Amino acid sequence: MVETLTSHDASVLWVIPTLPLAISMLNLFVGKRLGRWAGVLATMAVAASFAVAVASVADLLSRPAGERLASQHLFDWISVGGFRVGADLRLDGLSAMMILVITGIGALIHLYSIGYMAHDERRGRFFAYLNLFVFFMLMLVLGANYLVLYLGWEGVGLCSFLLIGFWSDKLTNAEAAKKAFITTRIGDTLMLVGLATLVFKFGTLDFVPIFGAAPTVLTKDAATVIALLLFAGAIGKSAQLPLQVWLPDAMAGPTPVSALIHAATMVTAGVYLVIRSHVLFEISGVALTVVLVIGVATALFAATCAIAQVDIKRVLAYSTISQLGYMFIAVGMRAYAVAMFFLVAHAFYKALMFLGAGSVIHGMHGEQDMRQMGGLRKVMPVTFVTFAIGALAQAGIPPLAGFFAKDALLEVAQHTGRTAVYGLGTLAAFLTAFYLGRMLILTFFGKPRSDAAEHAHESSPLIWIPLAILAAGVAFAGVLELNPEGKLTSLLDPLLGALHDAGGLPFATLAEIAVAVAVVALAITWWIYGSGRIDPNAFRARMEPMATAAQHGWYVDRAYDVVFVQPAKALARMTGEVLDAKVIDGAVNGVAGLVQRAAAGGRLIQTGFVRTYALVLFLGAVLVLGYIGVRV
Amino acid sequence: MIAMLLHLAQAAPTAPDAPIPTPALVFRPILPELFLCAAGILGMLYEAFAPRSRRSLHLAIALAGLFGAGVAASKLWNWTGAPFVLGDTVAADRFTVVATIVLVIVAAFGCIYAAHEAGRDEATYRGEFYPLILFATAGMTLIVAANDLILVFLALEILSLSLYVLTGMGGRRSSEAAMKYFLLGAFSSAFFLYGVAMAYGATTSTKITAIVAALAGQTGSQSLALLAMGLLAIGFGFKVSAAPFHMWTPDVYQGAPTPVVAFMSAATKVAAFFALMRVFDVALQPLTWDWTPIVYALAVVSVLTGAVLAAAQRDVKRMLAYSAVAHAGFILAGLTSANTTGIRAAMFYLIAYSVMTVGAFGVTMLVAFKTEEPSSYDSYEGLASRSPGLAALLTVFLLSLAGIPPTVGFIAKLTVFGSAIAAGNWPLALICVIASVIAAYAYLRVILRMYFRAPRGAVVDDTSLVPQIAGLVLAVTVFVLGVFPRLLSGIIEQASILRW
Amino acid sequence: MSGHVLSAVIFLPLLGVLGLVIGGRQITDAGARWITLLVTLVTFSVSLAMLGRFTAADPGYQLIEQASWVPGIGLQYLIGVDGISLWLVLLTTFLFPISVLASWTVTANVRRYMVAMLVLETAVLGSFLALDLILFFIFFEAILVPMYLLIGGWGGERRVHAALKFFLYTMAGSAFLLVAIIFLYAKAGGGTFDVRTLADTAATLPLATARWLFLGFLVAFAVKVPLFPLHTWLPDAHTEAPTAASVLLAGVLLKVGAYGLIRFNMALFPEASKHFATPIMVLAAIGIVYGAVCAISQRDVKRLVAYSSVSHLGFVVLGLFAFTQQAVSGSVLQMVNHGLATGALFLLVGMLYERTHTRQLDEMGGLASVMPWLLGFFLFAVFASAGLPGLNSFVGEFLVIIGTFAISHWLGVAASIAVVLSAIYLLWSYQRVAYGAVRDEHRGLADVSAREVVVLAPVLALLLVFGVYPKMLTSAIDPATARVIEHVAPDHPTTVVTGVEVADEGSRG
Amino acid sequence: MPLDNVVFWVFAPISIAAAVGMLVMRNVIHSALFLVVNFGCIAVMYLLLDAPFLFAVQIVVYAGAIMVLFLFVIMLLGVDRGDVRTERLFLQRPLAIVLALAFLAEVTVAIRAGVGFSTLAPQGFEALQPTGNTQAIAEVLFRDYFFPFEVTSILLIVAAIATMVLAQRKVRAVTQAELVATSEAEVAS
Amino acid sequence: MRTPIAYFLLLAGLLFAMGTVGVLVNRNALRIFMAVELQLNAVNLTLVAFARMHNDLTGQVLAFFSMVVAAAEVVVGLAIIVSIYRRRRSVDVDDVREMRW
Repeated sequence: MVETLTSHDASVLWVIPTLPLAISMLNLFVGKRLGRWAGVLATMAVAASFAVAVASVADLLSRPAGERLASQHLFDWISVGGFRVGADLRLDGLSAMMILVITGIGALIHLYSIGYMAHDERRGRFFAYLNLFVFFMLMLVLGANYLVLYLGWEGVGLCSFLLIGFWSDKLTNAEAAKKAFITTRIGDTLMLVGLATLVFKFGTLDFVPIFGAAPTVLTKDAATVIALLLFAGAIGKSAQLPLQVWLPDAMAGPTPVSALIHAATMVTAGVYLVIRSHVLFEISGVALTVVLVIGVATALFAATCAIAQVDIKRVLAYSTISQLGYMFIAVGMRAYAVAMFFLVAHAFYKALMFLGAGSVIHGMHGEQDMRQMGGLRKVMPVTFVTFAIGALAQAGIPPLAGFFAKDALLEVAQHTGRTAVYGLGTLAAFLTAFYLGRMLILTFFGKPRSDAAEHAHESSPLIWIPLAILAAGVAFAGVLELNPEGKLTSLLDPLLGALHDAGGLPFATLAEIAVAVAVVALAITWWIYGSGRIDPNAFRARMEPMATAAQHGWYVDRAYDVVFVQPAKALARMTGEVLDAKVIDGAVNGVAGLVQRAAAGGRLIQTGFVRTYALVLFLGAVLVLGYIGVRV
Repeated sequence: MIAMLLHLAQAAPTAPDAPIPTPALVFRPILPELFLCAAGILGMLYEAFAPRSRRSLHLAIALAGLFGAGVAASKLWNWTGAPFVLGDTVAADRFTVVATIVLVIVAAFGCIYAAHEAGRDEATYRGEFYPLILFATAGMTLIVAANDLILVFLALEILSLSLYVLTGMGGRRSSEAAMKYFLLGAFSSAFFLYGVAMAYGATTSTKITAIVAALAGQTGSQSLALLAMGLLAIGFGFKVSAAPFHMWTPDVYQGAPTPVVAFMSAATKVAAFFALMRVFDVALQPLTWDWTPIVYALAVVSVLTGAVLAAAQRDVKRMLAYSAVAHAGFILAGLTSANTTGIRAAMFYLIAYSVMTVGAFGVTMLVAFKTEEPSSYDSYEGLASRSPGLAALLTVFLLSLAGIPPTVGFIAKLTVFGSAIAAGNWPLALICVIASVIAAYAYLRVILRMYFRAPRGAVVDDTSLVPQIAGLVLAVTVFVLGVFPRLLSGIIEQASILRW
Repeated sequence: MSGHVLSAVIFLPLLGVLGLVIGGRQITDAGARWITLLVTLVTFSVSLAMLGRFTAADPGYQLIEQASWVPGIGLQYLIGVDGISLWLVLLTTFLFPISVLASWTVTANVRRYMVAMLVLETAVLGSFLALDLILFFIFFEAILVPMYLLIGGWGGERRVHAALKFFLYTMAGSAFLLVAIIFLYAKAGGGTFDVRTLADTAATLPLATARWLFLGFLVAFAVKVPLFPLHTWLPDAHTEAPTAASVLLAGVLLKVGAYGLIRFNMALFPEASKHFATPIMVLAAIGIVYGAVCAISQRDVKRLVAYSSVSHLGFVVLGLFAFTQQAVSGSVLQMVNHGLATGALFLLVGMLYERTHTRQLDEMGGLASVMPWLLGFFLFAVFASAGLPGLNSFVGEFLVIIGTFAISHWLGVAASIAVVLSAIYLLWSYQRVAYGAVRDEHRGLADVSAREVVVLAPVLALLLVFGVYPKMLTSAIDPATARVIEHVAPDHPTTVVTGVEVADEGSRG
Repeated sequence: MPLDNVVFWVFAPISIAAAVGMLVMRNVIHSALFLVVNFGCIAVMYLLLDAPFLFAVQIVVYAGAIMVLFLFVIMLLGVDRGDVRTERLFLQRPLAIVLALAFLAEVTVAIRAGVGFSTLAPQGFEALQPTGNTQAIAEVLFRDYFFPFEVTSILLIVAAIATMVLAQRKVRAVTQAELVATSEAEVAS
Repeated sequence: MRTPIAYFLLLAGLLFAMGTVGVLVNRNALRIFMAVELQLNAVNLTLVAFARMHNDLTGQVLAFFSMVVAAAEVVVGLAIIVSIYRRRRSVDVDDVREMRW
């Protein structure tokens, strides 16, 4: 699968990331004085980026399929010996989709944030971070080599850290931020080793020569190693098993952050990375299987966790993890276009749901516990409707975007003979519909279960307008994909190649099964949570201890704590306080002590008795003469 | 006085009608000694006949004598006469000239210090001090010039006897110091004399040039010569305070009046080492392979003992005494290379050491002079805030002693280590550098008390101008010679050739 | 001979010392500060003039000044600059005015303090520029005294202990160096201490001798770097040193050690360098991980940064002995970058300490809400130090990793572990300082002052600039390191390119 | 047995015995007297070695002048009541004796190697000094050792000055308080 | 003369060694000093013996010098002892150990 695109220079690519960067710097240093303008400027910057992005993509599309690659060399970043890395940007189908999502959805979330953060004193800084994030995310997807990608990769991690810990006076938020950064950095480190391996094998990090030469240079094993190392980075960033633990905690950040970073864009970077490097994964083959397995496992695992959550944002967090698992399933099956469509669709509906959840939380004065909600559909109608659209989309109800994405995925699984994947995928779909239904019902239906719920109010237009736009997107995006001619993902074809379809159950049948599963799941949730015939609490009690375990992510966190974190901390303490202070430094001080003791002891020879002095003198004399005696 | 006059008469040339032919009397090579003795006798006469002698006049006489000696010595630089004069007992060479000039300068500093200290407390003023310093200096210059072991011995006794008395000229502790110094000195000089006897037994002569001729020509007795070498090493070891013959040093340095210590720590070492070089590098040159191991061993023991024990001291003078032991070791390390390289290294080191140690003791004399224990470390606490000038001076000297560049101490260490390594003794050099680290610790202990501690109570330092200027001169010398060592090394190069 | 710009750079600070000493007590504290600042700034500008005269493409020594000094033993006043020392010199001259400005709050014995600073500057610059072994050694040893005084005189509670340990440990190390130098001089012949000549004549030594001498040199520099397990003086010294001294210690003093390795060990004993490369690299890799692990467990923020230096300097040594172009250039780059990043951290920690009067992480907390700007800067420096791409440290570390990886996969991986560990200790410490509830006594602390902004801004700006455009540095470093590698390991792969013909233009279209 | 052999074997043991006596006597005066005896024996040895001038000088200067000076000082100080001879220093005596024996052994080895135990003095010593021993010595002294001889004068001047300095009462006598302080310091240690 | 020279030398060596012991074991400064005198005499004997052995008068001259030195030393030494006695009322050297360590 050798890349054969011819590229052309595009001199405006740099504008796309630079706009948010510039405004970010402005907000960072004078944000306080800008007041409410900070948000407006930030939004405008991203919107402008979006406009440039649209123009660039349009330009790309206007070219023949074989020439849809634009690149721009800014300057040499690193240049040592024969090794050179440029600050190079590139725009192709894959990055085009990504930048549209990033800037498009990003702009909406910025808009939403103006209202959401209106009362926060430090909103200047908030928007600075948010814009900075957009910059790094754009660098990530626009980078023409792995190092620029890595720059963006780490940069978004930084912004994630900053934004999760934005309300840092609460220590748990800070903990969550740190955990997010460090956990993802474990993956990043392996990815860095992967980059080193790439340099070792190819002498460069540029995509074009690497992918061009990979089939001839790499053996299967080498490709497996590199692909898995890169995938490790993806696992960290996309919160897949076993590094999923950070994402639920990351919900500590402001909700727009969750929507932008932890749903729509950053967490999907892993998917992007794998698709970008698909050449390497395909040479390996094994690596793709690993991706697939991890994807399936994560999709199921996270779905089970989502069912038991009581915090509305945590439901969404686990749901995101699960959905990302789906995307990796698609990637693992080499259905890159499906994965990308899934990514785009997910970006829409998950952003929508997060923002909706934000609206709910806003209305509930910060309450996030679904057990305290109920009946909000009456007081927050717009939020309800848009949120429901998002949920139904994810649950796979046609004709919403999610339906098409999931359906396409399951179809590929079925059609490529991966029955197990298909079965587990469907099971996960069932669980997805179940937890979404549960969330929807607990939040919006029934009677208010707290004062806050009773006195909740609809959010301001500034907040619900973006919701509405996103809901519209969710509703109609699927249609774009339906159209066989103007398929959204057709952009990708020249880049990724078409998929081999082995055939299987007809599409209509599969769609009916999928819808049936979703509807059944929703019905069950209605029966349990909405109908009033069953006491949900008792139901939960009967499911113990499973329910609590699931709520706590099956205690993976705690297990890590016991198995890795605490021993590591103890080891660090041992090293720092015993090995270093006592043994190594002890040896140094021991030598010094020895000299001091010798000195303290030696000075006692100087007794003050002149006869002792004479004796020592004479002893020396006898020794000297003894030597003479031997010589004689 | 009558005794003295008698001695003078005795020193006069023999009667012209005597049947014994006297050797040609060439006085120029011993002119420095004559100046010194003349000034000494003049000082004694003044002390004896003046109702109340004045410090300034004593000092003037002494300085005049020293100056005269220095000039006389420098005139000898281009001496073209016989290399050995006065019956071959005195060598007239540049080696002696350098030593003489260094010695008279050190003595001048000693006199200035002494005059200053006496000025602080008239009760301690002794007019005999200056003549004794002059006689001691004469003994020292003679010991360097001597080409005859018996003359070495006589000169050694002159300087020793003078120093015993000078040591005892202070307060309560100085008499203890004098007694210890005297008893051990007499003990060691017995060994030295025994060595001279053995050398005579081995070669039928005590003349250095004759000994080397005898030994080189295999006419002497090898084993007696070896015995002589060992015994002489003991005697010299005592004088240069090389371990294990160093035991007197801490007590004497601590107890003796500080100007005396300043003088003797530098001058004795210079004189004894120069004499040692003449004896070992000339007279015993054929036995090089036999004596270098002894020097090696003494060097090792000295540097380690000196450095380690210096680190445990709580009295500056005592610490400097131990450091003197260590420095003796460093010089011995340089002398393991039994040729001009070693001689040059040792000469440079001795001169450098003289500058540093005279300076250091000079400061010691000024710090906390009114307290009971002026040289205890406690008196140095907070010196930098009390008297920054003194602290800075002492720091310079201590760092130089520690061998930190760009001071002269570093260049000196460099030359002796270089000499040791050139002789193939790199383990010795390694031991020496490690010892110098330990010694550095000892010096730093003082420096940290001066700079990093607060002063204790109301301690007063003597911040008079004259000794501080003297110190400043020495400190500048430390740096100048550290940066431009060739000012000295050029001279040393020309003076390091010993003829026989 | 092309003027005396290098001499001017070295000795200008001494001129300042002269002024301060001669001026005596007539100079007020403020006057001393301004004089020193002025002198260091002038030195900096002269060093910029040096940069202007430097030819980046020339791999050899430039701007050489040579004069006989002690002809008897062939000692020369011989100084020169190449691509390796160039940036270290500039780093030094750059950090000194910053440090002086950061020392504005020193109120005790200001004049003495400033004298020590200026003497230190001369000594460090001399070390970087000397091409005569003894001249180098003189400057190298001369560093000890002013640093000793700075730590011991203006440091923390256990300053005396730390100062002594610093002095003696380093001096003990250089003891071996001195013996080795003299031995080399005695055995290699030539009667000179000129590094350039000795590099040739040392090749005539027997292998065993050369290896022993290499070890002698190594000990001295390994202590200075410091290389595990000879590092324990560093945490003590850093912790107790006053802010400016910490900055300079981390910023330039440690570099003298690493510089010594590349300038002397490799130039003089190429065979031994290769012979011992593996054990040294293993020690360096251990140091990288070990320093980071130790840093995690620290409670004292300065100690933590000190251990992070152990880790970061491990990268430098690791890269130097990998002998690939990327790794060696990366190491040199890392020297400069670590100087800036850690320097910035120490500056910031110092500012925090001046306000909170504690260095204990447990006793801070929530400061981000009190001093948002200060903590913002701190965070910036933290991420620079943690190797965030786009900031300076990343480039060097990355180059070292890829350069090492080509030689030994496992060492490359071991070095990479530090990427995670550094995130752990740095972020954890930042969290404990910045986040959480504010202590009552810390409410109302002032944010950065204008002076502090002036101190920080240039350093932080460079963190970014060198992260984005390191080529500025590498274009001069590269030829010089290539020459070193050529000397040490001519048969070594100097680039890591294998297998593929790199389609240079293809990547850019 | 030749006369000189007899004399040697008579006086050598006496001199050794006298030396031992000097070491072991409790009373300092007795010790001094034994030392005089020893010096006398050594003077006899000088005679055996054909050094009559030194024989005379030995008797006059050593036994006559130096030892008298010793006795004078002993009397002056009044320290003739017998010494405390207990040894308070650890291993001082055994070490002293062992080391002295070792020293003697070393000297013996060297003498044996350098001179030989049976080497006799050569003949013709008298021929060197036709006008007598004293004259001959004078000739050597004033010819070869003229300058050292002059130098002894400085030595004697120094000795004279030393005595003057040390004997002068100008030295502040120790006060009672200082004595107490010293003894207290002793006790304290 | 029929007595081997070595006998004189050995006797001198023995006396020197005994003098050494005397220095080491005596606490009385005067005794120590007397022991030193014994050492010097032993050396003189050695010198004279060597003079005889070499048929050379120099040794006797050297012994003469040695006596002069001994005399001077005695003068100074006794003066020191007297002055010590004046200060401390004792000639026991073991009492004089204010300075140590």
